[in-house]
Amino acid sequence: MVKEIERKLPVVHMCTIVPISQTVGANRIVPTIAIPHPFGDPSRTPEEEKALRRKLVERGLKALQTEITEQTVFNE
Amino acid sequence: MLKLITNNMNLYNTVRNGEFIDGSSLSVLIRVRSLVHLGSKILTHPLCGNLRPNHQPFRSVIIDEKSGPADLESLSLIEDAVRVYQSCKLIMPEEIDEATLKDYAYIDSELMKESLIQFSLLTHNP
Amino acid sequence: MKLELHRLNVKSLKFAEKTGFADGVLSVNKAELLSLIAEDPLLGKNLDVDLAMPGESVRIMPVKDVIEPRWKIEGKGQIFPGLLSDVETVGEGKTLVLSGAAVLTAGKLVRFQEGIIDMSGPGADYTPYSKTCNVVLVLEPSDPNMDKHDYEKACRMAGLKAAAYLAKSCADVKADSVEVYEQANIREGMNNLPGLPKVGYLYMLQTQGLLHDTYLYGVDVKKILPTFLSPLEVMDGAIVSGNCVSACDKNSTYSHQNNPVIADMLKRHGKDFNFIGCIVTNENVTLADKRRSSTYATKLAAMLGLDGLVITEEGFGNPDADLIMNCWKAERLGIKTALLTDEYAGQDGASQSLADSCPEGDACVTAGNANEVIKLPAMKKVIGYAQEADVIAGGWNGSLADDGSITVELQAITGSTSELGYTKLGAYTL
Amino acid sequence: MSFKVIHYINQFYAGIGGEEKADYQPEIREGVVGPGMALKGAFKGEAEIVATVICGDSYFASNMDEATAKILDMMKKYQPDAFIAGPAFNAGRYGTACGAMCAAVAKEFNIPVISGMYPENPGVEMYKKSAWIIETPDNAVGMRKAVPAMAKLALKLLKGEAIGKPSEEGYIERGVRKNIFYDKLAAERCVDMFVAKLKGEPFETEYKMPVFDRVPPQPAVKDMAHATIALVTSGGICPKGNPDHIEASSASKFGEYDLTGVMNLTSETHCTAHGGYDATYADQDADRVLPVDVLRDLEREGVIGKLHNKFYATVGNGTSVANAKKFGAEIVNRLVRDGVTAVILTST
Repeated sequence: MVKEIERKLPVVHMCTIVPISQTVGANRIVPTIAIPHPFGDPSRTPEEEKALRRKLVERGLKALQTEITEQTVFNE
Repeated sequence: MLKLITNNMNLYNTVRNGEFIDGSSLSVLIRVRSLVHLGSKILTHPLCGNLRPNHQPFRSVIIDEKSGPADLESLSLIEDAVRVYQSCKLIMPEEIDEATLKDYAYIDSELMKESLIQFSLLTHNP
Repeated sequence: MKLELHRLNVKSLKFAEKTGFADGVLSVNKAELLSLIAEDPLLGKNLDVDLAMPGESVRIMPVKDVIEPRWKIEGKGQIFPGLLSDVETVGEGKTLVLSGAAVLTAGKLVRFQEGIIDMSGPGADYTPYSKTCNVVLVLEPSDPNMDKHDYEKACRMAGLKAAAYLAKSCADVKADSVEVYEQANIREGMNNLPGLPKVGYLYMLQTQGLLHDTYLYGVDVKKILPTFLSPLEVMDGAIVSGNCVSACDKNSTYSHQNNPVIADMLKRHGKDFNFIGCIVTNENVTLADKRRSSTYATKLAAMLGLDGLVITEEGFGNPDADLIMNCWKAERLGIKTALLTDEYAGQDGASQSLADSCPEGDACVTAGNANEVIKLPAMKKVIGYAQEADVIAGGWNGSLADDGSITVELQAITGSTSELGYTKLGAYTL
Repeated sequence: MSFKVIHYINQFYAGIGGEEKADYQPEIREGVVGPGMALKGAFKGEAEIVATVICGDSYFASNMDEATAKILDMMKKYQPDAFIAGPAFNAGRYGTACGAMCAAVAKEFNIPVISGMYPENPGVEMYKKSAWIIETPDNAVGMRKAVPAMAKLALKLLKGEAIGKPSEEGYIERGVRKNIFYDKLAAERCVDMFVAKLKGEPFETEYKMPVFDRVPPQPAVKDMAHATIALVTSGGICPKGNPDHIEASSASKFGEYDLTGVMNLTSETHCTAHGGYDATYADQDADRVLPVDVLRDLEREGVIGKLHNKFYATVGNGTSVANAKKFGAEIVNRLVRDGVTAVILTST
């Protein structure tokens, strides 16, 4: 799916299992927290959780604003 | 923490730390998958035994239960195992007679025994 | 190392007063053979020996193992070392082979895991053992509640004893043909044939636990680290099956003794490559074991400086993981691989064939889809227990029809998708 | 006696009309209609078209279950030995109808079913496992080549002859494994392949392991403050109750959902349809999979121009590569149409 989107629009793939994303051919990849809750952590307070989520989304936006030539994983 | 996830009551009764799943082999695999998604590692192959899923009503998997990032190898193994099981739904037998069921439970216990000993999970012989 | 195989070509079987061989006929003294196997206190009273010839309307089931009768007539050690004889190294001297004959062990064990052999009809095309003259041992335990390992061992030993007994009884007959095999030691082997790639055979054996085991010199292969072996040792029965797994792709002892990959590699040794030897490895249950064995086996190959490996799998499911690990680990060490496996693509052929894969596995031969369904018409005679069709792997409730026909997956037919490549079956994508 | 074949065509090939007649209801006529003539010729008397089913493409698409049942019922009295649909070339709805009918007929009558399509016809991905689909060019100019190939394959199937590889017979690879006896032992074939690989000579593997291709990255977003960002997920997030009935695994569709006025996903409003992970966390708060709340904040703060007012969701679990591709292509077309700048795709 990510590849078909990338044919026409810039896309950042935000997912937990980076190697799978790499195999399916995503170019901009941001690792997330855990499979059942990629953008959250139920062990934290709702406020902490949202802050965490915001950090990840900002990282995703940064990835979209970064010129790349090959598959890149944005860890920070 | 090492733990056996199983739907084989015989085996469950012989281990130090286990979780009994009152359900099918697939339910065992799905429970293991949920735990892997949260960071647990699989220590024994979820498809052990050389039978097609429809001939394996019992499933037992030893995991190292923990939380954190998912272990890739465990993940790929468990996802593949679940996929294999789901692809075989059609030929799952509906009922199995007692004697055969006993054989199945026995084989499952046998396959796990060595590993359970290796991981010091066994309290007595199954 | 030099081994001569002295072949007697068995074309027919009969019961007679004396066990021996003449004019293509193997005569069997039933009482003597029965009393030999009945020595084992683990086996019951109702043992039987029956004969089945190619083309006969005979079905044999459930079949546990197939063994070729062999006996060492000269040289160190004796066949099936570590099990039937002492652990002396084998693979040298002269070994008598009753070519075209086989010993079959039949009987209920772990019932759903044993196979069917039809001597004629459509099922016969799928099993190599419809072409052999079969001496069938019908076995039962002395105690119905006996521990299954003990009974498995008793069945295994009965088959080996019978095979050795038959060949030994013909030891004084002059061979119809003699084949000579020579294997250089590693130092010479490495220097021989400069310019040809050095290759090996990575021989994977089913070892997932008791009743899913294979023995090397009598040692449970589960417990070994991958090790190096001469192909000639394999011919003398260094590897013995103790498997009760799906019949289609368990490697029978017979197929080890006659391993067709080894046979073909020996044939092409000196022409297409320099065949250095076999690396035996296991297929264990724990992931740590899988990682260890695949790393170790491929390390051995790299230490030997091999350029290529033929890798054969045994079984389905988690052994696919071992196969794939062996493949990519070898390839990443610069060792080219070709894989031999079989497929479980579902009855409709539409499911994924293997439980695992890697892009390095670009040279893969398959022995067919074990889930394809076949209808086996009724046979005039059944040796063993026909009602087992319903519980055999590859069968299902209702497999056995009232007219005696059986509808099963190929899985249930002994050796039908042999991953040693002992059949001509394969599969392609429609 | 020759074999009895039923032929399926749409309203256009039946000469009834074009798009304006696409709601034409199913009908069966004795004998040959339209392209059936060419088919008849290609059978050379070995098979006979006993009846032709005609159905409008739109009618079929919007009344699939009903149309299928009706057509199957109409076919019964002819007791056909084979069913041929199309060829549909690159006509999407026609191809889908041909494929769906083939699948239904195969199930109901257990007879050979054959169609003909251009490889990119969506009917191919959907039905290639259920039907034999001869590869055709993308328009009716290819009729002359397609029809004889379809007839030839149909006759082979009717006579129970062995079917060769896709390249030999001209059909689109179905992805179905079929056993075959070769001339050589598998062991010998393996050593042959091994030698070829060692020598660097060409060889053809008997089992292809999955491989993946690549797409070059798109240029970066220059002006985030004015960009429209869309959310897409394979994590199965959907309005509570899963109104589109997206499957928990092996999804056959995706959903398009409105985000107008939605500031935050809650357990009251959204859940996951995904069956591939423990749904507890996503059902409690779907922002954990699809971060709408944060994107709304960023929108308000002017970090991004705006959040696109629709999001797209499907279930990644077990979904075929073909379907995933199809969903991706369809979604991105809609996003481009709606003026979206860039996409955040979330997966579990």
